[in-house]
Amino acid sequence: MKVIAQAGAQELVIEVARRSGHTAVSLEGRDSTVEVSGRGSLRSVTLGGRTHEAAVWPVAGSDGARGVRSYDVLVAGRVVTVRLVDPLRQGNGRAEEAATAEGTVEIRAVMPGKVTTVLKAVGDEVEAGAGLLVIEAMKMENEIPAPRKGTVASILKAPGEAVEAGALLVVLEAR
Amino acid sequence: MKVIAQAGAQELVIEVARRSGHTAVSLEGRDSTVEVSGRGSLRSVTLGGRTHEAAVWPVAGSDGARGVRSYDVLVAGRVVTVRLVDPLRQGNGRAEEAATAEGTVEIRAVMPGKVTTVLKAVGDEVEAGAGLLVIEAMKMENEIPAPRKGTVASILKAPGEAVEAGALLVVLEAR
Amino acid sequence: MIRRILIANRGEIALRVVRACRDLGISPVVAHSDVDRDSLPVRLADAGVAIGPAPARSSYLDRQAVIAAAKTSGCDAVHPGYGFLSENPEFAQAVERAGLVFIGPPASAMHAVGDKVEARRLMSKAGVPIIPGLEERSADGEAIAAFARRAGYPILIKAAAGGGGKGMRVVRSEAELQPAVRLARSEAKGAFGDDGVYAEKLLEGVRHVEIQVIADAHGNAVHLGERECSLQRRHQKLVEEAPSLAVTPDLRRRMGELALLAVRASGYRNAGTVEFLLDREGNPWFMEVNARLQVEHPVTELVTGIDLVRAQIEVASGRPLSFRQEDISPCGWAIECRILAEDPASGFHPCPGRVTALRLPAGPGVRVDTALQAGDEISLHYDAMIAKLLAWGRDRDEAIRRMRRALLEFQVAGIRTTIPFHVELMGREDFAAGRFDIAWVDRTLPDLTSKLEADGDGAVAAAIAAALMAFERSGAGAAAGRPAPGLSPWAEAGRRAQMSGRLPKGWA
Amino acid sequence: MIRRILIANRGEIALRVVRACRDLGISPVVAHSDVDRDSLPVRLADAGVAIGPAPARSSYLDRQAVIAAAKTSGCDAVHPGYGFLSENPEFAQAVERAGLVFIGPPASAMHAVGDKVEARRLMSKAGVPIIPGLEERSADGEAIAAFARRAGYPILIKAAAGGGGKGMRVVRSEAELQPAVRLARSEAKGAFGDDGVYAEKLLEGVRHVEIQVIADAHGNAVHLGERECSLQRRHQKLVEEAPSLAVTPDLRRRMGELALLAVRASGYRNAGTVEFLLDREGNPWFMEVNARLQVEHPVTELVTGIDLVRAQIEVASGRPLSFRQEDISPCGWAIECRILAEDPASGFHPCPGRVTALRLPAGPGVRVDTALQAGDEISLHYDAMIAKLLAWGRDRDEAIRRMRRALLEFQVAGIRTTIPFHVELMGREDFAAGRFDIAWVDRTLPDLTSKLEADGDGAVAAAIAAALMAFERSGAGAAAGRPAPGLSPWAEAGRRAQMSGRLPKGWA
Repeated sequence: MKVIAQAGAQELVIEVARRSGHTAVSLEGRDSTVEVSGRGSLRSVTLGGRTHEAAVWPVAGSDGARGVRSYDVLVAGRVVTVRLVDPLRQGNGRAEEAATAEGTVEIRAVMPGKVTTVLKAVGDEVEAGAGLLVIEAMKMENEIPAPRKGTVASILKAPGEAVEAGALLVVLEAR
Repeated sequence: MKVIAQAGAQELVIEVARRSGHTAVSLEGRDSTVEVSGRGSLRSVTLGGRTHEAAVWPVAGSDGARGVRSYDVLVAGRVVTVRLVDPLRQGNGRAEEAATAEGTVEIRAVMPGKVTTVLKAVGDEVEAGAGLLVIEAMKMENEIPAPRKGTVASILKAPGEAVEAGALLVVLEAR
Repeated sequence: MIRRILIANRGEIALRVVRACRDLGISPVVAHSDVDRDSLPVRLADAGVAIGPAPARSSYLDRQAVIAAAKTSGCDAVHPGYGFLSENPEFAQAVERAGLVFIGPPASAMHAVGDKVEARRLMSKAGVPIIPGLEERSADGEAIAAFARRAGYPILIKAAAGGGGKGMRVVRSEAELQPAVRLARSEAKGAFGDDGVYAEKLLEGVRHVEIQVIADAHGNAVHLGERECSLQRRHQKLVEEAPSLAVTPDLRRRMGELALLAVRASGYRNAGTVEFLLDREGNPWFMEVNARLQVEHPVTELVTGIDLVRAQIEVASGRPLSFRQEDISPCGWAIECRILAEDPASGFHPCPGRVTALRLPAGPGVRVDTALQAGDEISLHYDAMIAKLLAWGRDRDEAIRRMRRALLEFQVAGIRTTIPFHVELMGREDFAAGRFDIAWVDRTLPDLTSKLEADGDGAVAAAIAAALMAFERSGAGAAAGRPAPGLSPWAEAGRRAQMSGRLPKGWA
Repeated sequence: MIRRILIANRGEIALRVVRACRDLGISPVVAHSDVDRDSLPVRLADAGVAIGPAPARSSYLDRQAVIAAAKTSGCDAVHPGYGFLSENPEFAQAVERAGLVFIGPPASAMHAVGDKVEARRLMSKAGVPIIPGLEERSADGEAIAAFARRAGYPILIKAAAGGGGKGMRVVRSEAELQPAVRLARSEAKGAFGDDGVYAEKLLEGVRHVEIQVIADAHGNAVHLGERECSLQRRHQKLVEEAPSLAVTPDLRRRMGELALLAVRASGYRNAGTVEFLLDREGNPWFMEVNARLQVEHPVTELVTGIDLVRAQIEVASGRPLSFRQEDISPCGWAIECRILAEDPASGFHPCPGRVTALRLPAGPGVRVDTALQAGDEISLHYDAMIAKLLAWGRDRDEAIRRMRRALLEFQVAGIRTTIPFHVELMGREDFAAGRFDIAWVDRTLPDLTSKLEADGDGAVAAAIAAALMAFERSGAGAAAGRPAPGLSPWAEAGRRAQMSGRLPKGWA
């Protein structure tokens, strides 16, 4: 298996295969010895003689569409999202960031939770920073502000509705 | 699945089955509510409103021969071997304890290890308690004594040989 | 004599109480919602009793269900932990009325200190210095606006009924006032079932320093020194320590005496905490009494050696305290980091989900209070705190070093947590020097959270770990022993090369 | 300045040193045999260096391989842990000759105290009371036989070069003497590479009490109080505690001074332990000096707050001790249980195998020093100790209660361990009252090990757990949702019934 991995500012070609019962890893573009051990989500990766312990898991909602899969990795007390791109498939992952229509702004939930209050109505003109709705998550209420000045074009959630992270909440028509 | 379970002085008929996605357990002969949770080797068993945490694993070398499988279980800081007997198969587990030929005594390894020294030769007459051979395990040397007076009939291991738990070491002809 | 305790809580604090019960030879029973059935505290208790579905309002906050669970399971006492019903005097009263011992302060004392406005009046009368604020709980936003105009902005809006930062808002101008009152009221209602709020002058450049107290039914009351809790994000404590760099032995004695004044004024019994703000001149100002065990109680346990939950149970049993004021002499330094299922790199947004793997830190000076097990689902229904990581050292420097080591050992897969934030914090000079006030974290947050992403070799190792997981989840990874021709230069993995030639040049 | 340390050991002590390195900002590198490649200390170190195959003689005891590993990996110091090469003066010398710092006593001091016969001569001269014994290491069994006739049986045969019970045999009659000498010699050779043995009069009804000492290169030497190590099976320590019920403050001071006499007489530096036998009249008799960190060092850490491994590294770096004698005042009580992969119900026979699941205990006052991870293979090649479980309490009673709680939380699947033995021991009145000497465990063993089997509801729960595992491993268990007609009365599991009707009668 060969993938292009993007992690922070790094972009690397990684190949993984089974060889005589062991998993072998090669790192193109780096003249480095790679050794791996561990199983499942807890891995040990030795690079240039230095061992790094890593906890790795698939990012929720990363479904492999367009040949891209994302993983979150906790390593040495820091965390990074790794995007693995299948070089054999077109549609590079960067294309995933679909552009929204000119002049409209989509406000999405950054966390899962439950809508407790909708503060605006369709057609309302709002200033940047004005509260649009309130989402409760883990016992805290969070007011979701308008990222810029505009007119509320549509509201997709009602009070009491549960929302997933990334769910579309409100569409603003920017002015 | 229905089994006869022998644990210490207890002998019980236990039935286990899947029912609407859950594992259901019934205990015959006991008017008791059984609830189970946990996975793999770490289990929680609630009996008559009291929860017991149990660590369970198959006893090495228990191969299911004669319809008997043994498991060791650590529960509330104590340990017990559970013998599960398949009631549909003959050869009750107790038959496993094969009798040795009249007058001969088999000396078996109670632990795995390595034979370091053989102290007797075939034909030697030995007193009860006399050392027959020495097995090293976990850095300690253990002298294996004759359980009774007799003549060494055969020695099945040589110095340097590794032995498994239960391996036959020496046969004595009792006098 | 208490023989069986119903623990009306969940997570690490339920487990903490289970352990205290075990130490005392008392049978622990844990009340749990449906989703917590297989949780560690339930498994390690003698029994679990289901009290309702996941939402707290239908289970952990359902007084009737909790009391019925205690009665049905043959308990003679109830420990409420913190949060949920712990500071609810009606619950405490209902427990006692049901013939059970409530392990906490008497309802009357809880009442006296539980309403923040009442408490301020009481403390002021008892001679404890209080922060200027509204003398009565406000029915509407107007009274708050009037107070703000009088005292000057910034002001702080607080829930009258609760603590822990819930329903608390800073207001810096009149324009912000009414939305803030609305939100605070709504949060207070949600958290404490009471939407009463009041206002105080916001003191700036101050520290949050609190005193642990415990009192028995025989007139003995002891304070166990202070906890430094200034490291807060939006009024939520993130890191606590004991002792405080800002507290001299003389100030410790004075604050301890003030805290005991508060205890006596309210007829307090059992464990509680008197919270103060400490201004730049070292003057303590009474904030509130938390009439329960605090989340951060273990830092006090680590420096005093006192088991606070054990002491709570003993006091509730009617026994006198097993220690006196002169037995308490804090030793060494303890720090607690609250590990939350929140992503510090994205504004601390909640990260519910399944924990797929877990490696807890350990070693000298490290204590982890957690109910987390690999496979657990972190639910949106409850608080985001998944673990309290504690480090003790002979001095503050040793405690910080051990905390840093433990944070780096702590591995959690499946959800993002605040571990990277704490790693960053422990490395900060301002933290090492003790240069912070209660606004420091909020002020420094953009900088504190700008370096949480792995880079360099860490990012490369992360990329490899991700590729390995992707490989194993693909068909190719499952099949073992298949030759992989044409791939080079292969490093043989799963087996280290013997030493010679294994280590690359430039290594030393 | 030490910047990178090669840890020439395995298991919990390797991890212990890794953690101390982290706390000091020093880079830890772990030398490991092939089978230990994926062990926790190797994973948590900055690097691992393979030094040979599993048998210790070909890896952990291979001096050249260890020193080469240190040089190749850019280390400037070597920590030997305990066992293996830790008390080998030739190794210490070779390390220093290679330009590396040996974290332990100088070879000369190790030599002076390492040979037990030499040490006795030295101590006797320095005024430390010694047990009657052979004045010189015996070349043959004849000298030992002569001594035994002179001093009277019972006598004790000991390895001249080592400690830890290896190569030690009690001889009660002339008939037993020669086989015992042979076995002791062979064990000594295996464990220390030196088959020299000597003999001492066996004192009976005595306790094993040892004093922890540490000395720097600047003439400072401090003792850190005693450890009570009388609970031994066949001279192998099973449980240790600090302080000892048998030691008064005055005796503590006297024994501390004797230990420091021993330190000065031998030119000792770094951490070490002076072992004494304490007779019924409270007289200490010098036994030997252990020129290394002891397995049981954490009980001293828990009551003094001193990090002994950190202190070892600081002293080896040439720094003066960071504490003085007057800073040491033991606080509370600490107990250690050695958890072994041995079956106490069958004569403590070794139980190697794979650990399939693991739940480590935690909570207030509990520390677990272990490198064990679920999935680890316990190898026959090494010592059977898989974990050290430690409990601290304000007093001995609290420490015992916490230890018992922690033992009951400790779950290991896949191998039998000594956990049931320790549970039984912690419940014994003689243990609670401190009524034991070094022969107590051996004397009481049949009784102590007669009740380790689960019975009653525990056995029923065990049977159900076994049946569940058998079911899941069968075809039937894999298929979900299949109806199971004709089986009754089924209790619905995997889901607790709601509270009403859930709890059987007679429950309260």
